[in-house]
Amino acid sequence: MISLKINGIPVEAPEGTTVLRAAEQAGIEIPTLCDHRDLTPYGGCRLCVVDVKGWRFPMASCTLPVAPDMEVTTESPALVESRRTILELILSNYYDAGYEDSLGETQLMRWAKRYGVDPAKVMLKKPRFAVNSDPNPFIWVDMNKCILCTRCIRACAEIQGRFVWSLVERGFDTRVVAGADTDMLDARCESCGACVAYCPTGALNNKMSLSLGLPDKVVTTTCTYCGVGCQLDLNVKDGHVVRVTSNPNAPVNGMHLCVKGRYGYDFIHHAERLTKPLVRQYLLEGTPRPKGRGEWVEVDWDTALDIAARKLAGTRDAYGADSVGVLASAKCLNEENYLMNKFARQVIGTNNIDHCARL
Amino acid sequence: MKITRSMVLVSSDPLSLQRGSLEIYRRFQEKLESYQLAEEVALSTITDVGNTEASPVVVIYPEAVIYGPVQPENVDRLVSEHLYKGHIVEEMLVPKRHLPSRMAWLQSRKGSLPAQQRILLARVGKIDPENIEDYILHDGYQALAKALSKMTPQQVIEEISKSGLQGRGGAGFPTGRKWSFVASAPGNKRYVICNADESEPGTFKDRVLLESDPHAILEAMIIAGYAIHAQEGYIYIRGEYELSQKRFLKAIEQAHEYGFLGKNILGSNFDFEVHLHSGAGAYVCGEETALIESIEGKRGEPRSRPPYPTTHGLWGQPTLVNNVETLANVPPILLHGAEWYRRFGTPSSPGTKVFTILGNVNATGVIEAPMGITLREVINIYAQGMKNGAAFKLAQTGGSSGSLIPASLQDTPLDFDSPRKAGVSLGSGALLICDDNTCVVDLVKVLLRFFRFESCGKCTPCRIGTQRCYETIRAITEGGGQLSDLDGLLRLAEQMERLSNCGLGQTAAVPIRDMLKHFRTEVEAHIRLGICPTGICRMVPEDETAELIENQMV
Amino acid sequence: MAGLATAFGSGAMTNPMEDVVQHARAMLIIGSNTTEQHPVFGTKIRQAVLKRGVKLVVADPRRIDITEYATLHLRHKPGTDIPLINGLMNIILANGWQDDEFIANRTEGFDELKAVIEEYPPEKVAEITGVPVEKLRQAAEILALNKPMAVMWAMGITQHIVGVRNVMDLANLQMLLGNLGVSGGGVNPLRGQNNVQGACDMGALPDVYPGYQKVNTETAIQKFEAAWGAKMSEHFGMTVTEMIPEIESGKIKALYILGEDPVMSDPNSSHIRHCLEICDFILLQEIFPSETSRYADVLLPGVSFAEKTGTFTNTERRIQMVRQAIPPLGEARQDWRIISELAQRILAFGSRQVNANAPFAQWNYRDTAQIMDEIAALTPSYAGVSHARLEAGEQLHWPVKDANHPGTPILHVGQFTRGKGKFTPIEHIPPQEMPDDDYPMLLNTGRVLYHWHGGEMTRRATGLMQVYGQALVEINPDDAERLGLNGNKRVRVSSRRGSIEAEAWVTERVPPGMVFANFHFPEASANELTIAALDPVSKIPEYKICAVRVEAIRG
Amino acid sequence: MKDQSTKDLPIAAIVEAAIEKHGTNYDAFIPILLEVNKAVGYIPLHALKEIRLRVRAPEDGIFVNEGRLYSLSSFYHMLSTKPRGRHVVIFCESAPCHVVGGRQVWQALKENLGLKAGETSEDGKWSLVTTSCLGTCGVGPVVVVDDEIYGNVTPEQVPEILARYE
Repeated sequence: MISLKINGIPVEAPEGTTVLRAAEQAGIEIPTLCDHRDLTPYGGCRLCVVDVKGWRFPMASCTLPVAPDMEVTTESPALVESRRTILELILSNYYDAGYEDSLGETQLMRWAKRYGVDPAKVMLKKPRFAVNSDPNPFIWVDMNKCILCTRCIRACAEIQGRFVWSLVERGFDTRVVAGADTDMLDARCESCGACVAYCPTGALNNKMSLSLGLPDKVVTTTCTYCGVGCQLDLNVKDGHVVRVTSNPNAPVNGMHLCVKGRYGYDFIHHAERLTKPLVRQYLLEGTPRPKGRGEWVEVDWDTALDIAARKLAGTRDAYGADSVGVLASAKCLNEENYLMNKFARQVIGTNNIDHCARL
Repeated sequence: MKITRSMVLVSSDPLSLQRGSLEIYRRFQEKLESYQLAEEVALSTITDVGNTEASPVVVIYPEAVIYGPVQPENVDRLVSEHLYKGHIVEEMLVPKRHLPSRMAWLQSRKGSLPAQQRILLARVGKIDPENIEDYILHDGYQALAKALSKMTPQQVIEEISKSGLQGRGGAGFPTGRKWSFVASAPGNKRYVICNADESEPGTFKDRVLLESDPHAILEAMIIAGYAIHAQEGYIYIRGEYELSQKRFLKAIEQAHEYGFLGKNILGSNFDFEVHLHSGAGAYVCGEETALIESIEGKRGEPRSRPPYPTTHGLWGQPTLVNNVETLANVPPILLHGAEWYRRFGTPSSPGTKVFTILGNVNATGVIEAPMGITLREVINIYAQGMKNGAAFKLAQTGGSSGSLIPASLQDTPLDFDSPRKAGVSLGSGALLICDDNTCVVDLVKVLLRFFRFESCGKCTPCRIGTQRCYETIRAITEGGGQLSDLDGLLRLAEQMERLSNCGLGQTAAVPIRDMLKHFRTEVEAHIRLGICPTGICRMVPEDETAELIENQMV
Repeated sequence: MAGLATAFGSGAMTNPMEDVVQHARAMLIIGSNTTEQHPVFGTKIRQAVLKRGVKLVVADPRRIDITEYATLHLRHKPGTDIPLINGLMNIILANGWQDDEFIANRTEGFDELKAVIEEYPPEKVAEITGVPVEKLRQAAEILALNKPMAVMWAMGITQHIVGVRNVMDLANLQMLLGNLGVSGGGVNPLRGQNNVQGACDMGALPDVYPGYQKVNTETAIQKFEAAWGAKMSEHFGMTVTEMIPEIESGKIKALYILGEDPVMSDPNSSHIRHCLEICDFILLQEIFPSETSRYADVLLPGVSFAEKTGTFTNTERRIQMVRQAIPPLGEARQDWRIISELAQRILAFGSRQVNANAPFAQWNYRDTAQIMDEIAALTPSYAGVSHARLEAGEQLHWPVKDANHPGTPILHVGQFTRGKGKFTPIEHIPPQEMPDDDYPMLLNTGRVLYHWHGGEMTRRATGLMQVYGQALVEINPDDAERLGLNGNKRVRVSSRRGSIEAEAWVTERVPPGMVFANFHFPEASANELTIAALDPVSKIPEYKICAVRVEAIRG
Repeated sequence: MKDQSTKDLPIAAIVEAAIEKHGTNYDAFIPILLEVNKAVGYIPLHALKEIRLRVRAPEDGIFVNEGRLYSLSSFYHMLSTKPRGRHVVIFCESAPCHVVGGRQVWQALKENLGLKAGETSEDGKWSLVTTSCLGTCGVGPVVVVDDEIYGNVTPEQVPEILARYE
């Protein structure tokens, strides 16, 4: 462990820890844009500069490893001035076309507000790039809001392992592009949305959620697709799932999700959802079953459940318990599968229960 | 380059002027003419002498003697005795007790000026650079042989440390100390990298060394490898330097044939290989960590430091990065010893420095002079004065990362310490001498355009700051400047210097700062009066503006 | 599952994904298209390769995405997993790379294994599998000399008539190398569905009660009869792949299906349709109308995962909360409530004798937390699981032996569930249906990144459909040329059981002679073609191999 | 991007030869790109693919895709991602050339070629690009056409220099 002082507070951190992380552990917040704990430190935005005793100029705390007896100051009038300059420079090359982005306050805007920089005053007067410049159905690309923090590039490389994004040109002309300056899918994007999750400005955003507004609640749950068991946050507004966001505390996946987990949720509110019990007309009329089983009729729950119960009980009584088969579901809860098992074995009296584990 | 034999400097500080130094200067002109010495003796003034009872003084090179107080009637005797016959006029020398510290350094010049001191350029033009035998005949590989047979790696480092050699890339870090850092850093492998990505505008000394004496650099790399326990070295040569690359490759090949490279060099059990890596057109790769990134097949974006390459360099291993000129000092130091080396230059900056002289002067080119030389000396002795007799206005040192030195500071010695104190930077050794037809705003605009073009784009202050500074200065040259811009520029420049990730962004601020410090009136004239005093700036928008931003417009 | 149970006494993934990703020095992925089917785990494997330099061997007939990160790709012929694994073991033994200490202390049956392995010399294996001897040697060296090594597989191993044998052979390999019970090693079947592990754990299987308590053992029968207050059936029930065909024989008269779509997911769809068509009564509880709902008599609207609270158990036995975010749509009801209400009604009709005083006879649950308490009471491996612990943030991998037990991230540390690990010699058996003159090509089936299973959910996701909007049949460029596709993209793929038409994707992903189709789209589902040949133990169908004919559609 | 101009060039062979010379390790990426640029005049997209196919080697821990190679190509100014004219006129716009008359030479170049910085003429004959210092400042202003360096150039000499090229 290395001992150092941050704002006069003694801090202990393992060797190799950056000053930014060490400060975070000590409860001291240092503003940053390009840094993210999941990603390799970059040192690009320079917002996180701190004064270190013995150094003439401030140092980027996101890349500076802790050293014994280091004395760090994270905020001072000079540092405030520096941060303000950085934010002014960043925003001087930023353009907000004014559309609804449903992101609330982005990290960039949060720091701008904190340091008293008015984006409207300093930002560009006209766009440098087309708004919505990529046809990807899930990912909204508006490079006018890009601040070249490269979090998208690192997220794609270091989390998804796909290397879709990269920097092209250099200096002031530097841009983030997909592949060899093509569209995302052509650059072999898998639409996992990691780049969106890590973007601090809204340059990358969820296309499906763009104009749906801010959620009124966020519920952490487990994904319904594969067996990996990712956790994610369902963002709900007025009883609708409007967006899926990463939950950094998800034990299996952290911030990461795949295309289905992050963007495969619109089936939930799909118009074809079954919302009323249905029985075949012949069952209501007590007539023999016609070929093709006949028409569906919407009924109330009691009617449907009674009919189903009588048919299943009747079959069991007439042909024996093993004439009934029960198929549970690998999509459903443990609790529901347990009940299906109990249903087959206790209520019907058969071991004819299975699910699609094999398929 | 034609070199003048002697130089006379007449003090022209206010006190001297008051005591009639102008008349002394005039008398010298007259007498040199009449003795037909004007061709071989340079005459100039010196301002930075400090107040002394001995004013006015006259300094004569190469003997570096200081006469004073000198009266106009003494001039005839100084010319006839000293300059014509070669006898120092002892009784007219300034008494030691009257020599202020501001002048004492001039004495260290004794015997060293105006003739060039050739340590690094000793073989340039004298040997066939593609012939290793020619090199060997001229002391080649003797330093290596000495190191491998008579010295431990530790002793090699000690000798370099004792010599006081400082890195010639610009920062002036003590070379011996760097070597010992790398030698003692933990790692599986170590690397030597020779930084030959010479891209500072106006600097081509490395090219001259590589093209004319490639084996000297190669020998130094091998010695460095031995000293720091490395088995592999890279030389990163600028992509545009095709001839340098060709000759260096040939040198590597020949060194292999002669057993100076490869396994068990000279029977010492020491193995060393050198790879040549070509740059591909990026100034920023002259920054050592960007250079390492570039070798690793990445964009040349400088890393954050610490950690430094000495511990985390190429492929994450301890790496010694030295500039070509720095390495060129190594073989002579080992061969002749640190004591010998310390005879050149100043006590705090020993050795010689290779300068490239450019701009509005009569002679441009490469020179090698002791550390501590002054700009005035350079202009008058080596550059043979200003072209067309125009007045010297300013010099820009060290390529684009250097500073602007106004005429008033031309007596500041160019070494690693003095310029820092005076706020000027030695940098890479390029000296762009500008006459009074140069518009400082136009010049700084060109410098900022360069930084904007060469910024890697990684960090905010440099990427956007260079652009904004460029835009502001350009607006001034196009008649669109505001007085308030100047404070904004200064503030931005200061923040760029504080916040940038590497030297590029930091030094981009220097010309702005220097311009506003030394030439503010001229800048303000553009804004207040709407005119360019030198008539260079057109004061109307130019189409170039559109060109520079066209590629990011929708 | 069954294969691992034989070898070790427990059939689940032995090591958590993160453990494999952080600690394995080598990995063997066989029969798993990890980056498309378990994408987040797939990306973690990529990162292990990129950041830690893990040596990755992928054995797969297709050039799937993860092969781009593989140190070595073994492109063995479909259905030759056993000779491949045996061949690797042969090389390992020949070089003395086996873990003798582990074999001696923790396993039994080594000599029998050895005798069979000796029958698989590299040259012979190369002949059978099509993998060159040199590559076999390289693979064996990588896998044996970089310890710990983890094996991962999925349906590519199990969906064969020799699925169980394949699994047992992989268990043999890992016991031979001593890669069990250690961090970064293990045998790791990746479960396909989000809660396949949980459904199995919960006894949604014909042979076991919750927690894999065998239905034909006296203690289990007594336990559940006492708990539920009813007489239990004492023989194994039918699997899904048996139940539906048994409709035809009249053994099965009624089905109660919760959230499944057998028409899409079961082999030989046309036969499935026929069986469902004639079934006396089908109760389907679903969220969408499906291919199967055409054959239902009663259709009850359940809810999606966003509308329910409870637990899923992931592939690494980690039990996690699912939380309700929105109210059920329309009149749709929580599935647990529907099952309970149905059970209560059937019991009320009275022909089944249930002792209402038995501790868990009742169906009047307040919520799923209460159901979990019942599960915990009856399931030893879930004994310590409760919603309260999960909500408190505890990370529980079963077995969780009691309320204070921290769970078991790595299985078989120190000892196997069954005591000693058992080597079972495995011989090669060729697939049921191989290409012949009439059906000259081999069909491999599976899923793609952008869709899920029968496609009921993903076909209703607009963006996913934009990226992958129709069934594509992967076909090698050589075959495409031979078939005269000439840029014409539609193909007809036929087997002895049916035929589909779809667009061809001409790609090197599949080797010549093979086509690959998915079962996400009803209009061109691979399961119209697949064969209902089952593994004799697991009853898993041989989805991965059947013979087909491919023709270009003119016009 | 149109790659028509390179249709007849044996890109694969060029890449192969470059790899022969520089290997496939990470430190070979930029040298390989330089060789391609030299042989083709720029770096066509399919050259990136050729390089990726030959260089990528998971077994040796070498991972690369076209995006990374493109990113490199656009960073280094000796590499071009766009086709260039048959003759490339390079003008040094650094301060040393500037103060000795460079700006007038630049004007003359633009006027004579009818091009701005970074442009290629419609007939594919000329490309005009600027560069930072070429290290030949001793003879500034400097203009380079293809591989030939012209020093001490005056605006009057510009038409004469350009006329030498077909």
